[in-house]
Amino acid sequence: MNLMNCLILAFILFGIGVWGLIRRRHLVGMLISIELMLNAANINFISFAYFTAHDSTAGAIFSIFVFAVTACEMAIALAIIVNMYRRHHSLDVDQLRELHD
Amino acid sequence: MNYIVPDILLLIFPFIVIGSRLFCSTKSNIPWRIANVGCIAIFILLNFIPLANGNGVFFLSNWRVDDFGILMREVLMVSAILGIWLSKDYFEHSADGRPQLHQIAEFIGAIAFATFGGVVVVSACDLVTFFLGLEIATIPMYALTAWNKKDLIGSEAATKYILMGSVATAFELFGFSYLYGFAGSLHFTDIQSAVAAGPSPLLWIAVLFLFCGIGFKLTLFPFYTWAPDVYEGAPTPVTAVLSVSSKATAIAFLVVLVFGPLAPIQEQIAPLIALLAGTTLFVGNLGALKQSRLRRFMAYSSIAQAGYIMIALLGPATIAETAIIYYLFVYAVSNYLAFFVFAIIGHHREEIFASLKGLSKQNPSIAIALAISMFSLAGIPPLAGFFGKFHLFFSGASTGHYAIVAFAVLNNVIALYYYIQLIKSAWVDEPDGHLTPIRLTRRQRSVVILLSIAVVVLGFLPFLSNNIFSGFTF
Amino acid sequence: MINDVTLSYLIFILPLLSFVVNGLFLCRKSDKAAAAMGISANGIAAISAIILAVHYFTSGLAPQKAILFEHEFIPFGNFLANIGCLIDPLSIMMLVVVTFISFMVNIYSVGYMRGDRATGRFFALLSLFSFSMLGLVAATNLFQMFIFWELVGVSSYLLIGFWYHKPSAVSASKQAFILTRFADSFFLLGIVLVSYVVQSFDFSTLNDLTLSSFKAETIDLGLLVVSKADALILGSVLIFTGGWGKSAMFPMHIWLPNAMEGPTPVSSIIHSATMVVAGVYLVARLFPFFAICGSTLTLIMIVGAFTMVFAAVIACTQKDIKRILAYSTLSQLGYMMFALGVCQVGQTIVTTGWTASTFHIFTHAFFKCSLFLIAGSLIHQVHTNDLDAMGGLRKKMPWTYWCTLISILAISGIPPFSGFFSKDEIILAAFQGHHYVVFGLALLTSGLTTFYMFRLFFLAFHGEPRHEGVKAGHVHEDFAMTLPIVILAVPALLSGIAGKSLFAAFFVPGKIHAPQLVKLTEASWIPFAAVVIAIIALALAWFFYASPKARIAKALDESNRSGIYKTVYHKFYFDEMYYAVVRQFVIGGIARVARFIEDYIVGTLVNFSVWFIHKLGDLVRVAQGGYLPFYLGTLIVGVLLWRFLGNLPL
Amino acid sequence: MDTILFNLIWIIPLLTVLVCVPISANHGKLLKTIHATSATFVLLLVCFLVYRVYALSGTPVDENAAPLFLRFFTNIPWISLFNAHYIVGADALNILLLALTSFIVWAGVLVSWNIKGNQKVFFALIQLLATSVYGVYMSMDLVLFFVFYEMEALCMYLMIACYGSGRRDYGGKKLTLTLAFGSSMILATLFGLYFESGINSWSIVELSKVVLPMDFQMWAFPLMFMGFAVSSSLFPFHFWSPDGHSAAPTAVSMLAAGVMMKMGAYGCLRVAMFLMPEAAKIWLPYVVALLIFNVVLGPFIALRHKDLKYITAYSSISHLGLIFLGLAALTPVGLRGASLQMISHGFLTGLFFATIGMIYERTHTRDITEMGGIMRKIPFLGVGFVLAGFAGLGLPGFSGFIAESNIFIGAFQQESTLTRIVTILAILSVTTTAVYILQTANRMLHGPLPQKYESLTDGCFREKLVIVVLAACLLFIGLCPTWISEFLDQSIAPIFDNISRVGR
Repeated sequence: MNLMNCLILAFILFGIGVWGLIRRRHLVGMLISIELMLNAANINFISFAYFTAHDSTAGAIFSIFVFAVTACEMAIALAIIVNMYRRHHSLDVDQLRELHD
Repeated sequence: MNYIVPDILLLIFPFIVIGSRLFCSTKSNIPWRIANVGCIAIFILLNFIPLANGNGVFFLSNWRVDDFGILMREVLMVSAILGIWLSKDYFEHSADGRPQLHQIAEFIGAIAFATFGGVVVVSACDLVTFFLGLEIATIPMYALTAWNKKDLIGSEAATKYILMGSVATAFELFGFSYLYGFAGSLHFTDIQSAVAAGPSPLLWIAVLFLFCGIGFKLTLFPFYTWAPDVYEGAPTPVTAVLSVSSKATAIAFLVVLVFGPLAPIQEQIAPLIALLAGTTLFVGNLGALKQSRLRRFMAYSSIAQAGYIMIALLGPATIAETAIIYYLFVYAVSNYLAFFVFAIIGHHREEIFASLKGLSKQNPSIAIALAISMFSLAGIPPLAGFFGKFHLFFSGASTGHYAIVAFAVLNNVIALYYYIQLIKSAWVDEPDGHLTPIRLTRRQRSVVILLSIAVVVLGFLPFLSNNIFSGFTF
Repeated sequence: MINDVTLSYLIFILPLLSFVVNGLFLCRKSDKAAAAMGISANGIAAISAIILAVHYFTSGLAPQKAILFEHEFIPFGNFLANIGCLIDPLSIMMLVVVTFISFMVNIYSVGYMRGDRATGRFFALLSLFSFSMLGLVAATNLFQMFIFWELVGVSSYLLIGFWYHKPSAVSASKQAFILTRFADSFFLLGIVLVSYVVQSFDFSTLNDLTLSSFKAETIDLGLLVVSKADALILGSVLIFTGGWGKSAMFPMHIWLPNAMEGPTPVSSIIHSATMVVAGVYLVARLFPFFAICGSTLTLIMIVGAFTMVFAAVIACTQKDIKRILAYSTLSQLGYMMFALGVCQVGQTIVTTGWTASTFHIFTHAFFKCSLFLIAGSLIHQVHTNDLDAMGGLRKKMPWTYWCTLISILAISGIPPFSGFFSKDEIILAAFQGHHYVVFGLALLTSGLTTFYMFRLFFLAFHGEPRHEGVKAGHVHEDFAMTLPIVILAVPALLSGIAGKSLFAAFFVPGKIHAPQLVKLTEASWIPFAAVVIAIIALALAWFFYASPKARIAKALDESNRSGIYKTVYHKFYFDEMYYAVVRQFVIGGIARVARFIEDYIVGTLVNFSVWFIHKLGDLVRVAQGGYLPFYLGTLIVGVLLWRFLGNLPL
Repeated sequence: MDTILFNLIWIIPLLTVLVCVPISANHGKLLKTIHATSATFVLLLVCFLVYRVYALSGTPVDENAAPLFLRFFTNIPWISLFNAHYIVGADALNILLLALTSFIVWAGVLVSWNIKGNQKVFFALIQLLATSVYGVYMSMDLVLFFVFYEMEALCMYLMIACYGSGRRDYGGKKLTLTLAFGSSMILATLFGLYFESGINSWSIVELSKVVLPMDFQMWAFPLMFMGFAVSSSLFPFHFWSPDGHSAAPTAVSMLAAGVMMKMGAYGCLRVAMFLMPEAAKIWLPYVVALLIFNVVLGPFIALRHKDLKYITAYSSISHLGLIFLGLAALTPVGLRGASLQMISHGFLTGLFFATIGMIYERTHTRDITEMGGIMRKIPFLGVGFVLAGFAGLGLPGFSGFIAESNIFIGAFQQESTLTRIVTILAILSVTTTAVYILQTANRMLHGPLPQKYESLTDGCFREKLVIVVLAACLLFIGLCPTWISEFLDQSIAPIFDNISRVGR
């Protein structure tokens, strides 16, 4: 249980998030993958705070802020997606082809 | 003390506006009037603040107000005021064949919040505040994009925007986390000293992720892909605010970052900045070549402008900050002038090139205003845009990056080409019958005239540039 | 007090004044006023020229050179181009000839141009021409000479094309200008080259050169590097090329016959008496310089001699009266040219040719001018240039008839008429220069000359009238036209006898830095030989065209003739060749290639670059497909891209 | 006092525009009168200043302006952000070019009296264009210079695309974009000049005192020289001018060919060669190779064209090639010849386009094969055209001859082999010029008169005035070249001194 493992874990989590983001066709699924990526960042903060950083409270505080901010962001995102569903009657990203060159 | 007053006012201002809805009917003009009064008051107040000659003033150890911050506030306020003016018509009748907007108070509130977010970014001096500022600036934008609930493309644009934006946020956070891990602290001064002490792979990963993250917000290559769709899908005033305010915020973020914590390694990241700038402006110019819809066209043009702005980051701090501020002022004015013209067109016709036909015959004044704004964006002297670009290149060249400057300057030719395309459709093409001449309201005319004069004189009248920036020490 | 300087100013100012006044004010108002202006101006100029000449020759000043006035025109760094008036026997002689003849022609034009639409313009242009010609002959340096050389060319262009609604006249004027211009471009190159080597334009400097001083340093002529001495020789050839074109020597001769499309007074002053001898004058003026570049003189001799014979042969077959005269002018110019050429004897120089040539310029001016004026009045009466339509004019135009006889005897070199003296001196000079071929050709040509001139004479004046107008007796002599003819007959008759001693005394080319041939072979039999040949030719002409049993009709129709005759009659098809070359090679060849480069190569490159940019733009817009997962994919690409391209030391 | 008047030169046109803003476009007559008056006033003003400069010659100048002997030297801080100053001054060269400009602008206002379309905007644009050209010739500060230099792109496109004929949009775009391309090359090097010089100044006078680092000069000079050469249509970048000219309205063609194309050559001389002489000495002998196209092939292309404006455009291309030949000579005579050619070609091409425009107004065609014999109907315009033609083919008595002889003699003094070859070819190709000019004049003016042109009317007083004035200028320079040569030498000498500075 050392810093490097935590970083690797975080990086894998981030990678999974990106992978899901690109693979998923469902908007909610994509939002969840984004959540994974954000949490990967959180893990980084916590682990840095625990192992190396000289003011270790800062990292924890930051991750708490992140939770808050992500919450609002997701709220808005879900609102928009709901509206989206009202208009298009589907949550499939393949439907989002109205706007293009 | 008076350094903090405008920020506090700006913080409570949106609550007042939204609150005013409780006391008046939906249709009434009162919120809009209040908004005007408030914004202009804050802007004037900002102009009364004496510049602090380089060294910032601190509040609670992590709220710094320095010259760049103050001037950035002014830019943001200008953008907000113009955005509010621009949005007024869209709440009175539908435009561009799309349903009309509602709840102007909340709309203005959102714009104000976004502006405040920009203020937070420029006055932050630790990563938390920094991150919060960026989010406060961004999240209202998502809402604004989706403001038109009944609009199909609006909701699609919002969806794309928020997904991409959240991913960008995730990238930034990841970068922040590594930066924190590298420096062991969130405070800029500590990070700067750590960076000066000697970079490490952690730092470089952080830099990479930070630049990619902000690349979304600043629409750098290849992260600009969301911009055209969102700019087209969003309501026109939102597009204008996006193209000015959120760009200003993003570039402020980079300035604070590059000349703050990362200042010691500016030399090493110069190639990265140069590459980002070059590719972005090239791709932006290429994309704008064959557009037929005005908002999408403006999207590409603003992508290219972002590339030009990046060049300034290559220079030394004072020159670069001056250049960026100056350019943002000029860019805000020219861009808003263009958007006002489009709005006037859009209220009667579709917002496409074809509906500009014969403008010079039917409404010469609008055609002239359009030509002025386009030539200014293309950077043709003596209009303000030229001096802005000149200053950006000046900053880039001052550290000897002639190659990228030359490349950017050559790209100006392509830019001129597509701006001329727009002017052509307004000036050369014959009017077709079913397009009736446009009648301007008094507000529209006065705003257009005001902005046109501003674009013409802002550049070469020396007293402006001398006084506004006298704070900077050369 | 009238001194030489004021006289010389007068000589130049008056024609210029007449040009300006006529051109700007009188030409639209009144033809009479214009004519009066032209005549009076040129008349006073002529008188003052004669006074100047008399004073110059009697005051013992001759034969030194003198510069009456000189003004700075353009300073070219370390050497100047001046405008001045140089007098020596040669230029004085030319001044007199030019002013006098232009005076005559001005008088003549009153009659000839009567009733024309633009008489005022005509007089204005005549004065412009005489002004430019005077400036040319009085030039003190090459640059001034070139300036007036060009002015002479343009006034000739304007006068040939005077009737600009006649397509033939227009094309003739264009051809004349362009051909001379072509030669002048070489002249200009020669001037630039020589002035670069010598660092001066002045004739005095040029005539005082010795090649030996230039052997040492070399000069880069672009493709080849030569010594400055050779550069000077090349320069002399280039300068002569200018004269070559202006005097219409052989390959560049075709413009002169075509120039006969212009009004006849113009032909008489410009294309016989004065302008065309400018080439000869140029060589004579620069003779010491040409003498040190010996090989050039040989070239001059060959060109002159060939033109002489060539033109004389063609003249024998022509039927257009003015063209006959034009070809005879060519042939006489050939005489003058080769007379200058024959001065080169091996390595030595003999100057008799120079004197003879200048003498011939003098005499030829008078009789050829009067011949043209006569042709003009004939044409004016019978309204055609064609000998077919003439004949039997002797009774109707007695004055003209006798003056014609005088001039024709003069040109045929029958003593005591003027041509005899000058031409004999030329032939003698050829003999003394041991150029026996040229000598023979000259003798032959004098015979040919006599033949075609008397052919013209007999066909025009003798025999039965072949023209209704003549038959009906509408033909009469116009006073204004006959007067100058009669006046000109006098010098045509006397200038030989009068001039001989004068020329012998004063006309020497000046100091020459080349070995002189001292001992000259005497050949007193030559004049007799020449006269005999002339008389035989006269007899032949009489037999063919005037004798009782001459069949004029048969002599005149060129059908059922031999191929050779046809070839000669069609001037050896030279015009056609020229057109072929110009049309096919220049316009069709070079110009088409140039246009091709411009339109296709350059244009294609430009269009390609534009197309390429547009293609790139399409690429960008293809990526913008509106497909969200693709957008998200760009993010990974971007991160990797900047990780590797951004050369971050990771 | 003179200084104030001098600065008025570029301010007056601007003020005229401002004055005309409130006047409605319906008062066409009033507007035109105002513009004509201001143009005439500027013309007189500039002529007076020419006299003043000539009268002042020899007297000492402001020591800041000493290296160039600039009169009316003005130096005011302008934009402190990048240290730009408002520096203007006049020496013989640019005061004469200003005079040329004022003449052409005046003529341009007069010939476009009956222009179709929104006259208010058109005349305003002409005045703006005039401002930019005046500014270019006056300014001694690189930023100011570039601002004015680039300004014309703004006016040019609108004027050609809105008021032109034929493929006006295409021509306008081609012209504007190519010029913008050139000026972008210039802008890129300007920054180099500022920062590499080590004195952080935009002032031409100051920069001329320092020797820029050689490695910088070696890449900056060709970039800047070609950048300027674009607007003077040097070979690879000449393609804009035929299409642009043929599409443009008369006045714009006059201004473009008459003065705007000189701005490039002027920039080459005053900025590129003057500030980077060492590189100039190395590069120019190779640049002349490009002139083979301009000078030798240009006339041949004109020979193949039927459209009057194309013919004139290619003749301009060849004449401007001669300017560059004079510059490349790098000798005082050659430089003077180049300056003379700038002025003389300005007048003659102005006269060319003016007469062509007037004839086009009457015949409604520019195809010379369709015309013929109209000399009889419109003798005045015809004579004007023929005079311009004579000046164009370098006939003595007209300014063209003076300039060309200077150029030829000066260029022949340059020892380099390539220059010699080009000079010889250039001298020989005066024939080609004669051919196409005479062919054009004959086809157009001479020969039988077609029936349809029986009713042509000769020029009105306004048109005659333009022709007379321009022709008078041509003849004046051609007939008394002495004073103008000596006058020009005052400003050629310091430039040449800088070019021939040694040992560094």
